[in-house]
Amino acid sequence: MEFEPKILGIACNWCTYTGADLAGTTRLQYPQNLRVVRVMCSSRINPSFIFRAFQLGADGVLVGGCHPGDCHYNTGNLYARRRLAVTRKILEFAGIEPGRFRVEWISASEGNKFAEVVREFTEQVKNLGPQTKFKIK
Amino acid sequence: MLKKTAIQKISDLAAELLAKGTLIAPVKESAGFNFREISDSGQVDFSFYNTLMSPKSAFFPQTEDFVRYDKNKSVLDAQCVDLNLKPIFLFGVRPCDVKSFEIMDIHFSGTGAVDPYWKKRREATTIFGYAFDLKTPADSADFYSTLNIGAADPEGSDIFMMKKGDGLLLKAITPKGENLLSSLGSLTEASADEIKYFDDTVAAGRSFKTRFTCVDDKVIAKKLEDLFHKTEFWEKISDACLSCGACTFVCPTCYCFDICDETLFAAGVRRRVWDSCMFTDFTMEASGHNPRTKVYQRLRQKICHKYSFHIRKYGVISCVGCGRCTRSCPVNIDIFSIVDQALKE
Amino acid sequence: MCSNNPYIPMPVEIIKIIDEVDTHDIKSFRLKFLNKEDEAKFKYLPGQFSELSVYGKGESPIGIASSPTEEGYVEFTVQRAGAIQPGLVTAALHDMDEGAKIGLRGPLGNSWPIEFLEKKNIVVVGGGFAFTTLRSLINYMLHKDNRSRFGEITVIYGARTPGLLLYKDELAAWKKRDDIKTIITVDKGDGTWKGREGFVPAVCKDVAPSPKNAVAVICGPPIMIKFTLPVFFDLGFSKGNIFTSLEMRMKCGIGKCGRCNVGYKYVCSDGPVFSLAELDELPRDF
Amino acid sequence: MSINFKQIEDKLKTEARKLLEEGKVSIVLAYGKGYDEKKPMPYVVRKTSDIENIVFNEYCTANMARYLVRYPRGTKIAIAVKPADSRAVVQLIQEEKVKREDLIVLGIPVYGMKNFKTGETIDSKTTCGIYNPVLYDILLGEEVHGQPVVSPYDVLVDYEKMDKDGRWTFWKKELDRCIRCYACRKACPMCYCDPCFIDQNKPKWGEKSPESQGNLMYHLTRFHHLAGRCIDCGECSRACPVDIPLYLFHKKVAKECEEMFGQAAGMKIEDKPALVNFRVEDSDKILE
Repeated sequence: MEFEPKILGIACNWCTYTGADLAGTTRLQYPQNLRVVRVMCSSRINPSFIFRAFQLGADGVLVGGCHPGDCHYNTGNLYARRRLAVTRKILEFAGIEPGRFRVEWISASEGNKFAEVVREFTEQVKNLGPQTKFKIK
Repeated sequence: MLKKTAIQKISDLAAELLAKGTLIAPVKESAGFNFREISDSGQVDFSFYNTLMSPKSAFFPQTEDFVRYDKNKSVLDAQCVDLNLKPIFLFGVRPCDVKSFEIMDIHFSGTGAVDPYWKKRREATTIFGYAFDLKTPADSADFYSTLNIGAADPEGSDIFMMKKGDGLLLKAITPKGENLLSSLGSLTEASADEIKYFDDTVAAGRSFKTRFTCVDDKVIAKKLEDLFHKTEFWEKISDACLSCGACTFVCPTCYCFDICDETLFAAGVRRRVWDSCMFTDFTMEASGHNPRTKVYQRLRQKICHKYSFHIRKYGVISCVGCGRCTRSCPVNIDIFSIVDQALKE
Repeated sequence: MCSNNPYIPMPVEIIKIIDEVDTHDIKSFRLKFLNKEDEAKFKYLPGQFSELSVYGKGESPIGIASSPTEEGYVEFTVQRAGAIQPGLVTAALHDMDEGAKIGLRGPLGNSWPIEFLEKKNIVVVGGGFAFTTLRSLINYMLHKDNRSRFGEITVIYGARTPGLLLYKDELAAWKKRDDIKTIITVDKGDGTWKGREGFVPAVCKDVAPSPKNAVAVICGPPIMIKFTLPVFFDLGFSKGNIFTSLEMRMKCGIGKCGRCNVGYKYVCSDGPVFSLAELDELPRDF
Repeated sequence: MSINFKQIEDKLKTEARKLLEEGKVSIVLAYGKGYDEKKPMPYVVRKTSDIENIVFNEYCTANMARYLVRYPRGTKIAIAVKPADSRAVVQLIQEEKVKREDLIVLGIPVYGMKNFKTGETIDSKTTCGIYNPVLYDILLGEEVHGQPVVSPYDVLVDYEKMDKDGRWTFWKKELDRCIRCYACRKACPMCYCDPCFIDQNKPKWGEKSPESQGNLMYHLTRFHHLAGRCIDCGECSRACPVDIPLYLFHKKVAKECEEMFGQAAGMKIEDKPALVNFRVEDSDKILE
């Protein structure tokens, strides 16, 4: 049986989540491996969410936020950018494949981009195989 | 009954014990020696002074599972975790640590409710005590002789061991030890000379000196009680304390624990985990009230518990002078120096 | 390992939930044992407590609010806790319905000094939510088999508002009896409140129970206790004749886990009930 | 030239006396006698009579900045700092945990300190490897010049060369040894949260028992919380009773932060900590 990765999506309410809605209403096809959690802003994402997601069995984590400059709260995603960059480095140094964690800026009008990113990311995680390092046995 | 073997042949002895049950012995690790369950008889290493962590974990492991449960199911389906123990051989315990088991026995199985986990583990275990080498001076942190524990006291052990040259002498102290010792084929009978050496060493161990002189526990208990409300004193001695839990985790007589429910998705386990009186949330009530918010209050609790409350409650000092807390303290706080200062106050 | 293990809770079922106060954050839970042998073993006296256990959340020490004379169930009055750290167990209990099954460990601790109280006049002073084990004591003493063993009983109970009074039906029933003097007070009444207004210490001074052959049993918030004690000293009660119940963080409830000590006493196994004379010997570390 | 510890100790005593007598400070955070000559302790001087107990020798490794947050705001404090410790003071000022005007910083230019547990010399391998305090009011001793300047990140080379599985095996092995005594966070001058995230029960971030999952959660999150703030004093690793090389991970995160955000922690009072700051022109490349 082909490996179907579990992917956690954390999407900002104002852009990416709305973008995902748009992808849905325009009936764009994208893989079902993504489970989306909505947060009010990408800067609300506590890096521990991501560590915990990997521990609880996520094979990949995709974070979506507004394009820098478009944040509903003006500067939220600019903080998030720095913070998540560090998260990425930490995961990498701890030995998690960097391909399992991705941050994308997707606006509310970019339903296409959302579907495309999910397709691409799912494929990438699929190639990496199951994430076993952090996962609690 | 006194038997002997060569230090080089210790792995033969280990192999024999391993065949009879579980062997817990000092193993060299990156940070120092520690008591671990042995899987390969070659692992046993006798080149240690004392271990980093105390041997209490043989009877009181850092985590002990009580119950397995499933949150989606009824409480009636919760499974109590059973302890299936093979005979345990706790190998190479220093006399001061052996003494700590006696002290912990009073708490866990001697008074009030009996802790079944401690009791069961304790009953399944044969303790191999191991004398300190009297030719090398005691570590600067040790003070067991202050608490009237000899460097080669065989009391409390089932079998007591000591080095003689490159040989190892083993003497049965209890009937349990006697039975075991007579069944071990890798040992040979000791000579009359060696019997004399053994007895002489035990006697010499009693006058082996560590730092500080002997003290009267009743005097300490009273003094600390009187000092309890002298905040200035406690603040002074706790200035350096970081209030981490290193001292309590390495201590052979610290028994505080927390009961935690750890759930992953629905399945979980209720377990006890070592806790430390030095942690801020140790006494935090659900109402938000915390009687010990300050570092000095927590350090005072620790010192008074060991040297005052424990004497009032159980009649003995809850400290064996093994020096582990002092050695592992990140800021060199020395528990007995504090007691010493208190006595001078 | 599973039998006679003091760390393993007994299964119980919640057979009744009573919403006690108008703020809805205090409820009484009536529990029935699911195993007959557990029920037979669970012999308690007023003043003892138990650990209520919800798997996945933890355990919480709660005083037993029912009297041993009430058969077939044990009752606990639980406040939803969590000023700083959320009280996981109490929150979980408050979200439960009748019929839910939980765990129970106990009875734990000592009790109100029943033997000492015999043949004496008893003044029970309670404040707010801390009235639970006092209610147990009062119901125990009022039971027809026990009433003759005790002298006069005076109850002084106060809460912040009329809506925050616990066990309103029972309070009303006690008021009607002539073998117990019941004085209820609230800090501030509402439009419909016809009873006393005023703080407990002031009411105690007003009522002025006689110290002759009398024992005071006091339980309440620290601030109430602080101001009530001097009143009783002035009235002539000795420290050996005033009892109170302490609260500390507890985990095991059997004196093993080491966190609830006040001096050399563990509140869970040597307490929670202490006389003031006993407390005077202990350091003020609570 | 080598460090004259005795001279520094004398100066420390003189300055402490002066400051206390003039009433400029109410406490002096310095080092005092321990139970053994090689085991000095952090020491708080409150009265001039305490001054005789001050010591300074090569084993005085503790970072006194750790104790700053313990005193109520507005307490006038003089603090003895070694080079790395001074960065902690700067960082605490940046984070507004202490006020610059409440502090009198007694800088100690020093190298060749020794770990009192192992006797090893402490250099740029386990600490930031600078020789002079970045902030001081009074310098005890003379500035050190002419010592080899080694990047504190050189020690990382071997670990960066490892492949991801090697790194995972390494960190899993190291972190599994953790006994959760929390000496690392308590020794850390930047760890002042109350309560620490790991002690919270709702949400419960990690298990309390010292097993892989809880240890991993605790340490990774702690590394993250110290990103851009860790001043690389190495105290966490020295405090660790089981010798987990936490400094390696902290160094790695510090290095990445320095490369990405162009600032090292605790160097300038005017800086803002890197992660509570941003630049619009930060590149998205850092996310790749």
